[in-house]
Amino acid sequence: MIDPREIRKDFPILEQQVNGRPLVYLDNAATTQKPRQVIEALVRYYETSNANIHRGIHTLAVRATEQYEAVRGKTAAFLSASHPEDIVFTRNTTEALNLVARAWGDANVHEGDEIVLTLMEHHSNIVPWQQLAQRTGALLRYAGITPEGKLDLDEVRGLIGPRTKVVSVTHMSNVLGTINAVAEIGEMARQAGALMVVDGAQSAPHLPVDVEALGCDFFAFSAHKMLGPTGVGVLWARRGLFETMEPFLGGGDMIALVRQDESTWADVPHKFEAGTPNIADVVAFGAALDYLQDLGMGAVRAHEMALTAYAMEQLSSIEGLTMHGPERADERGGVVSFAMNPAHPHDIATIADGHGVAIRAGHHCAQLLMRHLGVAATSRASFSIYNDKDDIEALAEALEHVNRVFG
Amino acid sequence: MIDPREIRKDFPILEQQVNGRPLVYLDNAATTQKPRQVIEALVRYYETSNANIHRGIHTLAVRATEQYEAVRGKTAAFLSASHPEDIVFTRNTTEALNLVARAWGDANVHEGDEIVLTLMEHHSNIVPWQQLAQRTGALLRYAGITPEGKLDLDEVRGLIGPRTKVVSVTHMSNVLGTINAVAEIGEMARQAGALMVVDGAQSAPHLPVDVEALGCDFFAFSAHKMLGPTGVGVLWARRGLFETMEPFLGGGDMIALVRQDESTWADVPHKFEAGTPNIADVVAFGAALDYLQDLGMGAVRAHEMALTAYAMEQLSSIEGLTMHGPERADERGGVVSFAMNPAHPHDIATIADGHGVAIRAGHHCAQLLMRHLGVAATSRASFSIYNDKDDIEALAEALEHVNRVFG
Amino acid sequence: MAVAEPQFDDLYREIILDHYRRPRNRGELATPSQRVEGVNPVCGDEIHLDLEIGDDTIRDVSYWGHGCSISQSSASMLTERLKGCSIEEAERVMGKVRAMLIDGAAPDDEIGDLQALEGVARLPVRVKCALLCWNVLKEGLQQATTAA
Amino acid sequence: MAVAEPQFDDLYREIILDHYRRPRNRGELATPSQRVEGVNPVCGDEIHLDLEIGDDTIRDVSYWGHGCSISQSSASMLTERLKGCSIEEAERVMGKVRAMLIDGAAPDDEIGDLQALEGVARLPVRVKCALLCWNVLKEGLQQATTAA
Ligand SMILES: Cc1ncc(COP(=O)(O)O)c(C=O)c1O
Ligand SMILES: Cc1ncc(COP(=O)(O)O)c(C=O)c1O
Repeated sequence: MIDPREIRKDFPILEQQVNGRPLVYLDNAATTQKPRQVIEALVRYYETSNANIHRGIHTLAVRATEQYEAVRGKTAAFLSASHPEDIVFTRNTTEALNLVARAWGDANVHEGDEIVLTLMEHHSNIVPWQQLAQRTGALLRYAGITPEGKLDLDEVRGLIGPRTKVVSVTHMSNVLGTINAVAEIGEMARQAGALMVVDGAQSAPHLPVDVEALGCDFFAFSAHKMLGPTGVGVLWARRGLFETMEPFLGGGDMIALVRQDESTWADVPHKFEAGTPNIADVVAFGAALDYLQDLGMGAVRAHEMALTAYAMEQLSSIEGLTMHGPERADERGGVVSFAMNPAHPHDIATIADGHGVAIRAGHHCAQLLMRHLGVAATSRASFSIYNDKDDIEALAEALEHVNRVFG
Repeated sequence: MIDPREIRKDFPILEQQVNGRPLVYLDNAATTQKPRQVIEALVRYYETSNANIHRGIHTLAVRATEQYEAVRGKTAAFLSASHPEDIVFTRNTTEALNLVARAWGDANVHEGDEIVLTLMEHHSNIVPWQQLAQRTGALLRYAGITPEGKLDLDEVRGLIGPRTKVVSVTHMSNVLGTINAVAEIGEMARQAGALMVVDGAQSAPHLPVDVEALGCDFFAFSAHKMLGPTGVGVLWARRGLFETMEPFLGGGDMIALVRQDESTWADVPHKFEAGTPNIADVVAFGAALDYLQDLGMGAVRAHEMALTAYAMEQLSSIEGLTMHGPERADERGGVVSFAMNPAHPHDIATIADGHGVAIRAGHHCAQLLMRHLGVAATSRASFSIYNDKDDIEALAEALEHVNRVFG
Repeated sequence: MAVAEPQFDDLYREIILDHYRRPRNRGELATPSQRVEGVNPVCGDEIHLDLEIGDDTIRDVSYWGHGCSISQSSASMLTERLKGCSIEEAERVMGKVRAMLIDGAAPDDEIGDLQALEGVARLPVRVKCALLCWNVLKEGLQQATTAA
Repeated sequence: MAVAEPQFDDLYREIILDHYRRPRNRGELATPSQRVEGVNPVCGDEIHLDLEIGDDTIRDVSYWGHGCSISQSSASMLTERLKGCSIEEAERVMGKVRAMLIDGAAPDDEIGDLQALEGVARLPVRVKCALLCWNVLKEGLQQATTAA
């Protein structure tokens, strides 16, 4: 059982006041806060071990390399993946998805091929595919959403066919909270001979994830959304897949032999990590993974699901408030998007901020979904392990205030 | 005047012992150590300001955005560049050069066009151009090096012609220390109608740089080589150039409007910063820039040049040691590569490490240069502001030990 | 709750909410001399202005668009204040509103209801909302003067 | 200097340096049954082994390549120790050397001069150097047994 009161002691940033009220941070889907264990890991790295990795013989270089590579192993373990070499570190989910679209896509997707996405994708899982389509002449097909905010699986099934080369779907919507049946969709993709890419930016931080059980081909996520530092993303690929791919970025550390006209590549995963990596932050990400593993992702999920249920209950009693997304908390992650007409989401966020409550307002990098919902923007509260019922009540109180202003 | 003894107090990592001796860190061309001001900036960011940027209304999001964008301004000022919007943050120099080769190169370089490089380039300034050449059918031309280890400017002039589309040259060699006449080469490029790209990974940390005076089109460097954190690179482009380019990575934050089949882009520089940036490290990089600016890059250069002269003097008295690169310390940066046959560079580095002296041995990501020099690897000592004569003497003592072992 | 209502109440003054709820001069003009628009890409707010300018005077002005209460009320107040004004006066008002929003300058009576936006200056992230229609107006006035 | 010579002197034992300076069995064989090679991509060290294997015996073995004293002396000692050995013995020696280098197992007399490499085990970053020729040998022996 997670005790947010205990956990909060590890998060120095939460001790502050905002606009004269204790900070209530409910913008976790954008980025989470970092426990002191992660901050200390950064400090420790820079104060004891910092050096460039992989090519050094001196003590610091060896130490830094070991620490960096150890996190590859931890990341694999976190995903229940068997091979650390199948983990490539990127800057963020966005870069991971671009890597797939370029390094796998450019070689495997051709004119007339189809790429299946959904209307609830984050721009980071749309634009790289649009760019690929533009480069290759492939076509994008979008699966729609049911009135309850779930992915329309029948439509997905209908869209996947012999011309489908890749299906790329978010594991959990960053707006609706919807958890998608990616294993099932992956099975459809496999039967059509297509690859399955899972955008795990919102799932890895909040659900137990077993990439091998999911049966996907690529899985991408960001450290900064799961207690880790900014600047680290992860791309996992199914065993053997990275080996078949040409590199993406070229430069130091990803080569075996460089000649004037051509080069040969280092082994996977180094082939995909050109230049000096974000060493310190990868090392500190290890501390974030430890923190989550110590809590247990099952416990994290249980805590956030309970909080989501409580939030939905509290918010449903606020006059004029309508929520987007699935009705049952067990079918969604800890994200609640809502509208309170005539108050505009930006006004709601500003008033909430006046209460010290940090929520997000806008299109959440999901303009296709906004258009589908028929809104320009939504307000969104999203939860993490340090949030508790008091936070939800502070939000509800702020929203009552919105009603007093706009009512 | 720089007083390394004072400066060292700011670098906690240097207080340690390695193999029973005080650490002497002479691997600064690979990455520098970080002053506590930078480490504290990281801690402060995570303990007071952390949030996702650009899209948030709440107090932390505004604070984080302001801090991040302020560093864009500082970076422009550091380069004597007039427009902060001409600064794009990447992961490292490598990614910055790949961005140029993809986003500018793919649109502007065609079959039969020529790309002029030099034999002293780092792999990060070779492989992206090889990949571009492979995609487009362009040709690579390499300028050679004089016996003294300088760039052969006549050869450069001879190579640049009407078919040249881009000239990409390192400002300072990471192996020879050679400082190249990039302004002069840029002028040759301009007259041929070609673009001039400067790999500033080794110059920005060690010399005063004025990109407008250099007259180049792109300038790339890495924060981690100049007291900043890992995970931050910089690409500066001449006014107006970024605007003409299609984006590289696609995703959140770099769009204006996303529709199903195509999207429009955010303004420069955001168009080139897809996804959540490495916010914390960019903020902390600001502290590194402040640190260097407070010392003054002229003073940094003077200190390192004096140290290089001293190192060259000390090393020249070691039996059997030969140095690569220009003879005069004012024609080179603080990098000294050398050989001590029959001791192999890896043996030298291991023995030096036994003395607590961290130097690098290997091809330094410059295999073309190694082949030109006729060696498989070199040993390299490289300096920063916290190094002093004692460090050089510790190195010399370690090298005497190498001679006792291998002599 | 014993704690006072948070400080942002001076942001959402009644007059702003009134213009938001009951927009003035909303819609298109039949024969605009200038039709200009602006979008805030970060938040998606949109403002369109129709201007009918002649004899150095804004004979008529209307707006439409969507967005938050600040961006929409600012536009509504703009139209109300500037309808019938000389271009010279419009530019003076625009200067004063911008100075209030950007530099935090104290507003004066010449800008009328727009003084209600004073509280926005304290919130950098919302200043853009209030400014949006004024940037659009600026473009419209420029078009009008170069066309003349 | 009052301080003792650093600890790495036990790494660079005289016997290693001797093999490095005066390599044994360096060069190509006239009629190798197996020719195998290995490169350490990180440091560029290169080892080629020529093996003449017959009747389950390494009748002859030579090496060439370039790299650091550890990688080259390891190869030189390998050839000296294994020339004329049965494959069974070679595999036993290989197992003991690998155990010493990888797991830090205590070496025994059966591996001969190769015991001098014991100090390398303490330096993970140099273990690969010492192992390089043994990885190459492993491949050569595998080829020989599958060919047979
Ligand atoms: C001259 C030069 N160019 C490029 C690089 C690549 O820098 P990074 O690894 O930070 O991308 C380096 C550093 O290794 C360098 O010395
Ligand atoms: C579902 C989803 N995909 C992708 C992303 C992009 O993540 P990042 O900005 O870390 O690249 C996000 C987060 O913004 C997200 O919620």
